[in-house]
Amino acid sequence: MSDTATAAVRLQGIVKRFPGVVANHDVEVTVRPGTVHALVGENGAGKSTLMKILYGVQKPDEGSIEIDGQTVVLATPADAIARGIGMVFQHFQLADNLSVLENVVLGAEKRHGIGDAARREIHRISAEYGFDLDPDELVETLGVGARQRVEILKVLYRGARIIILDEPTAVLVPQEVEALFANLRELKREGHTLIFISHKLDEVLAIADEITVLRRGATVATVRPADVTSHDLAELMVGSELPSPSTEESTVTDRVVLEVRDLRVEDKVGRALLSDVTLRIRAGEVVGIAGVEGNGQTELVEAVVGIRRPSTGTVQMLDADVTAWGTRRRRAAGVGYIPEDRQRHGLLLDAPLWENRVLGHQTRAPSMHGYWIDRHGAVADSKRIVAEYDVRTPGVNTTARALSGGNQQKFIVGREMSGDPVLLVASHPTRGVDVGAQAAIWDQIREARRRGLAVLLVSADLDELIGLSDSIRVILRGRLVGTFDPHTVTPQELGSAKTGAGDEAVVDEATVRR
Amino acid sequence: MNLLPRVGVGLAAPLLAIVVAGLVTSLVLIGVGDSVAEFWGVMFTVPSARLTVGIVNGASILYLSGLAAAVAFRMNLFNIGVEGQYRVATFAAAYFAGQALLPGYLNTVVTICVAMVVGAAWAGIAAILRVTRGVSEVISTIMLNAIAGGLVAYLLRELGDQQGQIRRTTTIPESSWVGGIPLIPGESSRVYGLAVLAVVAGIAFAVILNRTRFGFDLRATGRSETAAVASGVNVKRMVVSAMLLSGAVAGLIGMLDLFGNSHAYGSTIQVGVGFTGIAVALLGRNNPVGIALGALVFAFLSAQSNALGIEAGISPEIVAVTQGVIVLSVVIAYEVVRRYQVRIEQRDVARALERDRAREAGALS
Amino acid sequence: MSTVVAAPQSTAPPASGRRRTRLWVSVWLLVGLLALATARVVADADDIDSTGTLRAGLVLAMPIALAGLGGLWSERAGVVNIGLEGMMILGTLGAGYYTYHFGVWVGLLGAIAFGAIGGVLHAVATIVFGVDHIVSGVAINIIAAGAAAFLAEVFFSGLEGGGPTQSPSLPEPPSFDVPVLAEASSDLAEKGWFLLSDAGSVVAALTNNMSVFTLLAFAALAGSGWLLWRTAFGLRLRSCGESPSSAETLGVNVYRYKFLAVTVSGMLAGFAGCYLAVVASSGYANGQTNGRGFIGLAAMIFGNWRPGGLLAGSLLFGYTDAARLRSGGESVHALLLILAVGLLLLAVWQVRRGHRTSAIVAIVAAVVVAVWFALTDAIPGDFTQMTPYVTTLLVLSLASQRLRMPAADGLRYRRGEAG
Amino acid sequence: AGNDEGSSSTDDICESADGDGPKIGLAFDVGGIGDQSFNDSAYAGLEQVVTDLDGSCTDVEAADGEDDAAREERLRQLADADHTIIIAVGFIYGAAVYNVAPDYPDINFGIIDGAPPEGVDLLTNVANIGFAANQGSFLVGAAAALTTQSDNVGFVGGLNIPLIQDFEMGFEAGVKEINPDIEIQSEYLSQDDAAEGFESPTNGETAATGMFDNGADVVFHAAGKSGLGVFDAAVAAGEGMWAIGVDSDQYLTASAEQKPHILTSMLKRVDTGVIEYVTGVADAVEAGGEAPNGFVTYDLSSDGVGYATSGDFLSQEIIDQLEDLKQQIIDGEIKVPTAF
Ligand SMILES: Nc1ncnc2c1ncn2[C@@H]1O[C@H](COP(=O)(O)OP(=O)(O)OP(=O)(O)O)[C@@H](O)[C@H]1O
Ligand SMILES: Nc1ncnc2c1ncn2[C@@H]1O[C@H](COP(=O)(O)OP(=O)(O)OP(=O)(O)O)[C@@H](O)[C@H]1O
Ligand SMILES: [Mg+2]
Ligand SMILES: [Mg+2]
Repeated sequence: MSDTATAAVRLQGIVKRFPGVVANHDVEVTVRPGTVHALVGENGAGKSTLMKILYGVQKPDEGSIEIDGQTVVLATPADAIARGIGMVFQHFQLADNLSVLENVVLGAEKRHGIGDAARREIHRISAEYGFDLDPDELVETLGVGARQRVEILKVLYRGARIIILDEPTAVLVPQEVEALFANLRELKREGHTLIFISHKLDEVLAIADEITVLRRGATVATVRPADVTSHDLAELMVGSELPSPSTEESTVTDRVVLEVRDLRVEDKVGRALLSDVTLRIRAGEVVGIAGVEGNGQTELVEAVVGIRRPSTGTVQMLDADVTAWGTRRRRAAGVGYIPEDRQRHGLLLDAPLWENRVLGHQTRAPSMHGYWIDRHGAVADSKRIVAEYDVRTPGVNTTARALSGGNQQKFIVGREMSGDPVLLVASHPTRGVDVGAQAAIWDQIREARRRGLAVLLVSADLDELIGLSDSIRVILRGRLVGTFDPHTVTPQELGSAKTGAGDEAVVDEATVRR
Repeated sequence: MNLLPRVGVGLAAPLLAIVVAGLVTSLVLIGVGDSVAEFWGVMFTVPSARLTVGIVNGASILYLSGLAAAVAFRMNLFNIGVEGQYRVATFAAAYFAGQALLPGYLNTVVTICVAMVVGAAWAGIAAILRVTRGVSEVISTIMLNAIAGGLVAYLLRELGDQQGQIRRTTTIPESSWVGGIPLIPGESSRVYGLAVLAVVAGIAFAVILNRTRFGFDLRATGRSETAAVASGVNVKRMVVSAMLLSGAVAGLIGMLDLFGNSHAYGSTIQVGVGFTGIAVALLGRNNPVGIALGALVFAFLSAQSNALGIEAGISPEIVAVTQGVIVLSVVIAYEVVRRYQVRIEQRDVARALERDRAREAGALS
Repeated sequence: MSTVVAAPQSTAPPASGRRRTRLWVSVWLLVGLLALATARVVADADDIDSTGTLRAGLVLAMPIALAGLGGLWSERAGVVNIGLEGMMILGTLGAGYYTYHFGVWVGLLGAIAFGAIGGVLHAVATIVFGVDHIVSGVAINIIAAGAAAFLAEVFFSGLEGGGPTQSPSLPEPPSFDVPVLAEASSDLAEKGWFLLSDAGSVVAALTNNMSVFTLLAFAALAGSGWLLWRTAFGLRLRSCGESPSSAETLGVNVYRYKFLAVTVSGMLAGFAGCYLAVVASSGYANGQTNGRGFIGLAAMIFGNWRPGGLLAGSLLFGYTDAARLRSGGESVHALLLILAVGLLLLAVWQVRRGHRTSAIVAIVAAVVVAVWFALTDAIPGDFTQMTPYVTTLLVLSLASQRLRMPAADGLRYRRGEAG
Repeated sequence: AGNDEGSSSTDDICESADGDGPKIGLAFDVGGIGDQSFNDSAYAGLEQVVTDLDGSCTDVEAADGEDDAAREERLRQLADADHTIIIAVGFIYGAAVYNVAPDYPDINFGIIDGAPPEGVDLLTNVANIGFAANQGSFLVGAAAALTTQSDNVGFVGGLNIPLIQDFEMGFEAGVKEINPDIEIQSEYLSQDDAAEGFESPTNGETAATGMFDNGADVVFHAAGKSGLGVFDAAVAAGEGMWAIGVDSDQYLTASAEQKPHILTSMLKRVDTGVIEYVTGVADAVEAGGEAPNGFVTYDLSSDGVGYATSGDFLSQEIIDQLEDLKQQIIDGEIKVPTAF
């Protein structure tokens, strides 16, 4: 690049090592002022780490940072903020029990205080960008879209000129993405510099002026969107061809494994989280659930697994009415469960792997012998999973915490597929898993399906849904609103169905969530 | 891999803590002008045979108390109420045994069951309040301790007998007493016969916790309530069971002295064991062997401190400082060691990963 | 933005929220007063809300409130502080030593400094070393009790009127009467008029012979409320208890705020100890806190981690404690009447909400209490002694589900893990 | 040796005394020297008798909430350290002494307020040293009744146990003896918790203030350290409001502020008990007779209990009446009720 102007941000030779991993290795990134610069790369490529270094959350082991041509040392986020850098994190950094106002002014109280002046300023920014946020509302009452806007508001409120957005679109519906992009373009016009991270390559191509690709912690290339296709980008990221899930011939049988009828789930104060959900899955069938996060997927999965009690409706498994059964009994009857949050729901992080093998299988061999824990059985079977699912670990006595996220996920999938489950309830089974492992997991699910496994698959990855499912149901505001044939549907159609057929106004997720 | 150094640091932690506690204690003594040499001289006197027996007895009682607390702690339930459970249960047991409804050792056995049931019931109140009303067990058990005191005092007044200055329950018939075990030949004082209860409870604790489904569920809930729920654990039921179990063990604490020494419940009952048990459990990291060591350390310090006043003119209260500092420095030391171990472990994982990568790379070329 | 989402106007501006809170407080005060007045007349228990009882209640409540306020500071910054009891013990010792040698004000500072030592210890263990908060707190309680007992012997043996377990009598901080109001309200309280005299008692208790320390305690409560909820400092501190990682990403030095908060927590506990030793009694004595630190914690939870709420909880506890210590049998007996009526109202409310089982439980309890009231004239000491604890338990079990603790309270926090 | 100020001096007599007379071991109740009441009184006796008999001594203190085994161990250590006389202060040592004494037949044990546990026989080397607290309380009750202007007096007990109830019953009888119409308010600070009962001046003050508020003008306490709060309450209640101390002559140890309010104290002469017992044992050893054993009760007749006149608040007239009552009790004309 032959810059004429000074770079807004120049990262040179950045190295960051974590115990056991080199997250960044000689990374070089130059961001020109007033542009949108995208960072892409696989999970774990080191994007977030690099941005945290730029924002002062973490210190680089080597390398230098230049802002507007000046070499700087950023020891804390406060230093970065003082240099006009703002960051929207991959995971929301909001205090639920504080108001929008408090979340926004926190740390920047000097600008307009914490009272009415700040309130006015928030109203002003909110109006200017069409954010429509009430400063006095508690954050916990907001839906994901609104939360994302609060995050951006926080950055704008601080007068940041260089704005980092780490996967801001992951939780947004297409309309919200559009709105966000409109905001970003507006910001760019006003002279802000934007650094944008996304796994959605079409988005990247649509918004970015320049794209830097990271692979295994190192920069591989910096390209212009006009010069590449998303396929090229993907190859740069992975270093090889992308695998894609594709269903072979149908294995659906007549035997109904799961039948959910007229299910209604309410929250504490009696508002419906799920209503009139009726669903049937046969042996050998994969039913995919598509929907924007927060529309009742979690509740549906939990109701099927028995963690949540429905207020009305029935759940039937094979020939038994299991509505009144607890999770233990359902799992004993052959339900495998891959939870969406693996660290919170799938693992005992401080327990060794072999004990994690027992988790969820406390009633069944090989990890149990009647009422007694069968340690040898559990250890042996853990070793089998480690080998079959290619879990990278020194041994089965290692604690789960020491494994990387992808390897944790592989272990969970291996565990839930063992013991020949009749029904697998899988939430985002390949989230945070690298491409190789992703393909392996898809193969395992397909293989099991062939043997007659029924699968309830919830995923945000439309390709995964289309590739694996025998039928796709769309969930919106707690109701199943449409059924699609994966052979004919396009991601675009699904995308608009998820948001209520496109022309309807976007639902205020808050009413669904709470 | 590197198993040896790991075990090494595991042992280093408690030793380090004891050294730190010793240093702090010495500093305090120097600060107030007491003789450090005399202090350690007394504390490190080899205990007499009789005192050894006393230490074992004290440790047995503390061990049960520590176990009671640990059962709940393993599930992240903070049962601060062992004290109250122990008092209510011991009173009920003493009263029941004193009625002599059953002959001989049958009376003993049934009484022990009564104590466990009553202890469990008292703990159950806190459990019920927690699962139905969401009341933090930390607060409710503290309140229940105070209430237990008043309740027992009332019952003692209503049901007890007057003996000289003391009110006590009717003395247990001699046929139900449990004789002592001669631990050291030629020594007349004996270890409580029911100290076997501590041994049995310790083994049961270890087996149940590490080998059974219930134990697994309990530990899983303690480690991650959310993961436990997803694995099919009914957390409310576990809260109730763990508290009941904890209370039942608390009920055993008083049995050693009741059948082995005092033979009645009176105003001279030992108080504060329940609280010391919490410290012992923490010291032993809620692990059956660790608690035993913790109980011995505490009992040893208390027993040796008795002579401080007689021989060195130092107030025995200083030993409480030693005990507290041991607890605090042990947890800090463990935390430091834990961080170190996590790092070792992650390095191992990374090495395994690198090896794989290298192999892949080798296969490609 | 292309699609404008109409967010529901759900929350009113906070100003009116505050007004509503104030309204509720007044309503509850009135209801409480009415209940006391009725019970006084019906059960003929004059001491139930006499100026003396209320004043004693106030004095007994203040150490609890201060300890609770210490807990509030710490927990608002995300550190559970069960070591309050120990810090309070250190406070009583510091108060004893410094007040004896240097007078009331240095004594107060000494107590605060001693409490702060406990706070710093807790902060180092939990924040720097990431030790479990409860474990550290328990250890601090043991250390403090031992150290106080040991040092008391060193400090006070040989002083005239002192001994190894107690300090000599200590001078009291000045106290004052509010002019006019004090006398007028006392006169009114004497009259025995329904409701009016009861209100007079309340005012008289607050205006007569008010210790400067009590005033300071109120100032600490109000000041903390203002500092924590109305200033940038407070916002930062609270954010450490709600979401330390977001605070970190916004440039807040979370360690510093947590450390500060826990230290202040220890200082307030030290003040609580000072109040107990100097105002509520007349010197240091071993074991005089007797669980008040824990009660303070309970009051704080009861008060939903808010200064006003914890004051209410402390007053409830202090009042019931005073009532049982003064003409206990009679006063607590009269309180039964209030309890019975309260339970009855609860039952009605539960019926209206459709909770049949709870309603039945409440009705049965109400009847039992009412019968107990009717059949006796006084309550045995054993039961009056339990009153404060039973009351706390009862109220908590009714209110716990509405409580909301700081979201990151008790969680371990490490820098650099945000995002 | 003086038995007033000396009691709270740091120079413990046991650190200096090394005479050849009896070697005395004294095991205190919780609190130890400096409680300005029970333990101090015992210490005062020890101090005097050690000086008088040119003996030596060791004193040790109990820990809070310990069990019988710990008390036993303490006594055994004293015994093993070759003490010839061991005195345990407080009834809580009862069981421990009776367990230890049979193993040391050559050592004489005395228990203040002691009694053998149920079913255990008296031993020839154990003396249960008791005091007729009810008799002394009777006299201060009479003093209170003769002093009160409002015909309203109060009693604050530490723990609701027979030992303390005995004070209450005597006090009540004494008041009623003078004027049956006097109202008596009574409150126990705790039912079961020694810390809350005997060691909480706060609670003592709250309870006593309640009594003054409700019209009492004399309040008698039997509440150990909590009694200091009773004195404070009297100070706060103002002039003409009285408190009555207990065990030792508390006027002597009270602060200058409190002194004008301490009408009298009910003396439970633990010091006398200690002196008499040790002298008795020493005499017996010398003369070859039997050492005091069984129940040894000190009452009005042996000056084991009484009332104090320091401060001169009791007029001669009242003292005359009290002396008269005292004689009647000694003569058996008045039977003072007891809790035992
Ligand atoms: N705090 C940490 N401690 C140790 N290792 C870490 C830490 N944070 C990240 N890593 C490691 O650094 C690597 C890079 O992580 P990073 O979060 O930057 O990836 P990413 O590119 O943002 O991935 P994703 O797309 O999943 O967000 C990861 O593989 C992880 O192993
Ligand atoms: N807070 C932390 N402290 C220590 N190590 C951490 C921390 N967070 C992550 N790690 C390390 O980072 C790695 C996992 O990070 P992360 O969960 O981001 O993995 P991932 O990028 O999803 O994994 P994968 O490479 O399988 O996609 C592990 O090696 C883990 O030990
Ligand atoms: Mg990652
Ligand atoms: Mg990332």
